[in-house]
Amino acid sequence: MTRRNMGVHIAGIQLKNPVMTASGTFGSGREYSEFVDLNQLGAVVVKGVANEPWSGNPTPRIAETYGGMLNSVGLQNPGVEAFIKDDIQFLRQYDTKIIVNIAGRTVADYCKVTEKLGDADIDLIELNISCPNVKAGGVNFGTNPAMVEEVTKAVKKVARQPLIVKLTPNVTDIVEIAKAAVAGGADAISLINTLLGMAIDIHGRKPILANVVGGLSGPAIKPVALRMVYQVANAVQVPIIGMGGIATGEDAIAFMLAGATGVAVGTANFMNPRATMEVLEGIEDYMDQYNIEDIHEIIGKL
Amino acid sequence: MTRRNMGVHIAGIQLKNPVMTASGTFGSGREYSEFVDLNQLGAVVVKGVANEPWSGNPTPRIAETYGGMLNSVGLQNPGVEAFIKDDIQFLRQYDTKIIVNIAGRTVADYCKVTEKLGDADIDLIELNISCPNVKAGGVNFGTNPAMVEEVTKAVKKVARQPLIVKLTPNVTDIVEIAKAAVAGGADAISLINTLLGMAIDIHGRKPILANVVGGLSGPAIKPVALRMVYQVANAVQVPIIGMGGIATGEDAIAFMLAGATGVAVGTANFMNPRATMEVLEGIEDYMDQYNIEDIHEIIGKL
Amino acid sequence: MKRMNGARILENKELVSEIYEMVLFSKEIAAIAKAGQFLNIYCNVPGRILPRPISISQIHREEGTVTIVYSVVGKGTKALSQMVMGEEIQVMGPLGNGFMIQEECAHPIIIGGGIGTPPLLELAKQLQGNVAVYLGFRRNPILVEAFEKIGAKVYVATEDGMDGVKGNVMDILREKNPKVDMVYSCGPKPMLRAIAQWAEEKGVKAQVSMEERMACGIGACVGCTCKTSTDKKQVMNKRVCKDGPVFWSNEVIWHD
Amino acid sequence: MKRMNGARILENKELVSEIYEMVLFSKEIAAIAKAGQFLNIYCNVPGRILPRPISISQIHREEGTVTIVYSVVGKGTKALSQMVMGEEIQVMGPLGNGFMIQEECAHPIIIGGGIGTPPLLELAKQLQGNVAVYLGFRRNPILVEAFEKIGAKVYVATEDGMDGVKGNVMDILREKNPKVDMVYSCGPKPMLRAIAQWAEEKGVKAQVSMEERMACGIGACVGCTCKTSTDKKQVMNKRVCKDGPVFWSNEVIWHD
Ligand SMILES: Cc1cc2nc3c(=O)[nH]c(=O)nc-3n(C[C@H](O)[C@H](O)[C@H](O)COP(=O)(O)OP(=O)(O)OC[C@H]3O[C@@H](n4cnc5c(N)ncnc54)[C@H](O)[C@@H]3O)c2cc1C
Ligand SMILES: Cc1cc2nc3c(=O)[nH]c(=O)nc-3n(C[C@H](O)[C@H](O)[C@H](O)COP(=O)(O)OP(=O)(O)OC[C@H]3O[C@@H](n4cnc5c(N)ncnc54)[C@H](O)[C@@H]3O)c2cc1C
Ligand SMILES: Cc1cc2nc3c(=O)[nH]c(=O)nc-3n(C[C@H](O)[C@H](O)[C@H](O)COP(=O)(O)O)c2cc1C
Ligand SMILES: Cc1cc2nc3c(=O)[nH]c(=O)nc-3n(C[C@H](O)[C@H](O)[C@H](O)COP(=O)(O)O)c2cc1C
Ligand code: FES
Ligand code: FES
Repeated sequence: MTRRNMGVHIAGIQLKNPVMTASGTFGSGREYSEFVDLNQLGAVVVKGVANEPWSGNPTPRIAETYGGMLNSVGLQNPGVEAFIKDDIQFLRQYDTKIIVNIAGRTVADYCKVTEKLGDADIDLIELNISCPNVKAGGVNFGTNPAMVEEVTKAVKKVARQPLIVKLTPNVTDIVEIAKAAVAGGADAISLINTLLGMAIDIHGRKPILANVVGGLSGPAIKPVALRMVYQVANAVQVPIIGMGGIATGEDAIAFMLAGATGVAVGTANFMNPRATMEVLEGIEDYMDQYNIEDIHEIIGKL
Repeated sequence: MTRRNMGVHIAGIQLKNPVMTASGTFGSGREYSEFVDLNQLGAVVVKGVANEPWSGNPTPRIAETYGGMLNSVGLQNPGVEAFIKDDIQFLRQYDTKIIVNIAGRTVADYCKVTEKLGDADIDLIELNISCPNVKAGGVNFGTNPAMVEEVTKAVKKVARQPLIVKLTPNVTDIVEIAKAAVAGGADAISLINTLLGMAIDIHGRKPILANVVGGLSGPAIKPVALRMVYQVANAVQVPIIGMGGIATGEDAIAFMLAGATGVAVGTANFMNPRATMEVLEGIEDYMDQYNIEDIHEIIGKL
Repeated sequence: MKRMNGARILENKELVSEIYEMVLFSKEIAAIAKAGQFLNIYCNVPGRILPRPISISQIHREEGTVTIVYSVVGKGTKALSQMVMGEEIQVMGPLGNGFMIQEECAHPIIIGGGIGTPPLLELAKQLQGNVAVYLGFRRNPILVEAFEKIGAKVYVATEDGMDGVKGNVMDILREKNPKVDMVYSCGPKPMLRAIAQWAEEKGVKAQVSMEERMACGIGACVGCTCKTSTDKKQVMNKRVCKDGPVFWSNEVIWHD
Repeated sequence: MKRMNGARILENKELVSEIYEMVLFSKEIAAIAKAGQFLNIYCNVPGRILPRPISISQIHREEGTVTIVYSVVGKGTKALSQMVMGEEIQVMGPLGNGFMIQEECAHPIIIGGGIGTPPLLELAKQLQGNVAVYLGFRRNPILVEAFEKIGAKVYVATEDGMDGVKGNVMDILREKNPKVDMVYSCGPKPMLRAIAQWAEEKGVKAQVSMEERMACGIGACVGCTCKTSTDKKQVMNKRVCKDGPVFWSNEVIWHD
């Protein structure tokens, strides 16, 4: 029991365990700190921040679906400066790594927020490329290998912290995209972001979300996420952070067997505010059950 | 009540109502005819048939996931000739349309099975392009617009029945694919086929499916399916058959509001062998509730 | 450390068609709950993962219970209505800020619309009945006697005119034109918007309890925003769950 | 027209650790069920949509009941084990073909392994106890007395040797070398494969009841196939649910 080694490295940063939070589902940690001890987490991944404040989409922004939910928050955020001022100090009270998820509408946008984070006391940057590229007619950065490589390269150049690139699953070939991110200099890969979906209010005869479409997350998408983690883990050398429907330790073990070094808990926090802790305990139980002393005996060991 | 008009046209064929079965989930109708009256269905879509018998993938072929299931049947089928000999006569006893789903590994394969169906007493052909193209290194036909147009055009040329093209959702841009199918001569579009997914047996430390990956279906995928139907309905003129997680009349209404002319019930048959009938009754209830006399008052009326 | 609690159902009865009142035993929640706060209730429905936000309608600290009143509108509330005494449900709360009770106001009024009425009951109790209550319903009023029992004067409007005045609650308000120095309100958005306008005309401050589709219920997902502005210029998205659900009517931006 | 039936639970008791016996009241099913057939049981587990195939262990036509015996291995069977007398579950069946009872055989034997034992009990009853029964378990044998009560001679092997002979069922079989003209068997695949080989060596026919992950349970999805061949040349994928679950051991292709 005492000899369990749960520590993992993501892009050169040592995490005390592989359990982290999924960006956008855990605020900046403050709200859930009333329910869980943030010291127990490998890392807190904060909600996406952009160079300027974004007001996001109109409400309703949330719709429930079978085994999942749609969100069209639209990356509302107070901007990177407000984030640096308000949230880092709070998080640094805890013994956990800070990963900042960043959003942008142009390559220059992404670079600016990265630069502003240069002197900030954070551990890793997670580049969310599931954003529309306004300079390319609104095509999602993450759906085009050339754009993925370009934005990764540009951000990597200015980043002072190691760089995770977070991929969108709404693509034909996730491996091609992952390779482009690695070619651009990604130190790690996060996947998956949400699947594009829609829900309809049949009585009002209108979409439930004001934005019409939104991102699907939760247990429903786990099989797609697992498949992508497996495919990418077999194609690139950098560590992978797996997410998509993780709600239990068993789910997390499945992702790690598929090749994920870290696991992030997202929508499950809404189902159970202590989900991150239960995932961690579940991993520990599994290790005890099979006498696994080091978590690396699980990673990629399918 | 008596004045309810449920009839719809798909590619020139009149269906008595929009409710059909999703290929591969309803055999050739025989098994479920012990549970439901096939005369009540707008159409029966039979399981995919190929030019030659296919033995499919090894077992296990089925895995359950949250709100869905994975299958890796691998299009096992006895070949089109056995199908024509064994199944058409049985189905023709019923007052319902027969739609034959066809599979192939090369364009020539698809054409051969289409030709063999030329004299068969069936109403429509549904071209399943979610198959690997062996002549293109195993790339899935349905993921590449040029291949989609090519195979559609070739099959359309030899088809004696109107042609539905069934799309895979595992693509970056479903609209582009749908347009390619229409450009190739598709008289209607079916969507969606299954999402590529995976499930892991964490105790055995191996994939549950012998084939490692499989197709995700069921309520879990409904939001993705609805979104794609909505996007494609707004981009092409041909009728759309919507499917993906439909289990109730309310689900079907959502697909029709999004733009589907027909709706197919797949995995829900396994959840409830009378699912097709309950979907039909649910649509009728909705029409009564809102005094809708003609089903066309719903289609695309979001 | 906060947590989800198992709360035992002591009662679950239908008040009027499709509206239920449920009494929950939870000392933890009853001890700290405030009028206008809500609970996140985890309904046991296949495939549904999110909690349902439901307002607290009454608090009985001594008994260790809170009461909720809910309308059956979908699968979650349907499942809730089928639960029976003795069963336990998972509840998170109390959540949100509740009403800001202004003791110094001599002429407070309460305005409730439909299923927005319940949270106002605990408020009326805390105002010790020293409040005029205006309630509007489509049909089948609820909780009228409960408000009267506290000693409040209650005016009721229904759309079908079967109970109280025929019309909506704004009609009675305009007719009675009561003396008022504080408005507390909860109900559908169009009603709240009308109240905001009415209050502005009268030069009186109004508190409105807003509703929005939620995921986390605690301020983490930014799903449930409400556009607000303090100086009518800089727009700020506040979270209904964490910064609300009660807002000042003049900070809410009513027309987008 | 066939349909899903609501079946009432008359009993649900733990036989040995994590193995339960459940008595279901369903006249429709009891009236037509055969030994070796199975039921599709819809367990009420959040997010789980597929039915669980469970074999019929006993049929009591007069009482209108069928009995199942199941091992708790996952969420569905766990939920089943927590149900209590009086509750109703949705059941589809009876499904599959069951055993082909060969009345003319004078020396039938039954071979069961672990949780494959239950369906053989009804079969033994129909053979009127006129059968030798060989059962193997990892530990904690089940249903041994039930077989004995019918009048069958029962031999038990357990891996831990706590009950019966230490070893597996093939060990007893080889040791006893019984006179046999028909084998009926159910159990894990490696055991069935060994039986097929043993039967071939002895020149006797054997029926094996197979297991496979299923979706529809009625032959429509082709999910549950078993490779077979009648002439050892042309391979044919038969459906365990519809064409089985009982096959002749010599038609099954054991090694892929
Ligand atoms: C702060 C707050 C307090 C509330 N207090 C009460 C109350 O005291 N009594 C009462 O009857 N209702 C109240 N509601 C509304 C109540 O939350 C919804 O009616 C309920 O969630 C519907 O759930 P369902 O499963 O029955 O409906 P479904 O339509 O099946 O729900 C599907 C999803 O949509 C959400 N949803 C649907 N309608 C609403 C809505 N109007 N507001 C927010 N989310 C919605 C559900 O939470 C769920 O995630 C309150 C809402 C909020 C935000
Ligand atoms: C024809 C047939 C007869 C059976 N008879 C019995 C019986 O009499 N007693 C008994 O205890 N068990 C029997 N089984 C096995 C039983 O179906 C599984 O143990 C059960 O489905 C597990 O469900 P779960 O939800 O507890 O497990 P989970 O692992 O949570 O199930 C997940 C999914 O996998 C499927 N699954 C898991 N294990 C199996 C398996 N071994 N076979 C088929 N599907 C599986 C489940 O049906 C479900 O869809 C039988 C199986 C078949 C095919
Ligand atoms: C409400 C909400 C907000 C999200 N915001 C972000 C975000 O700001 N940046 C990002 O990269 N991903 C965001 N995501 C995606 C999640 O981080 C995660 O990738 C996805 O939800 C899948 O994981 P899950 O199923 O565990 O939620 C958001 C998801 C949700 C549900
Ligand atoms: C077991 C199974 C077999 C299938 N076989 C086929 C097939 O042969 N051809 C095809 O086009 N689609 C096939 N599909 C896909 C379905 O027709 C349907 O597109 C998909 O399952 C989504 O609908 P659903 O969620 O209602 O099942 C199959 C699906 C399942 C579950
Ligand atoms: S519901 Fe998540 S911020 Fe309000
Ligand atoms: S489970 Fe569908 S064919 Fe057997």
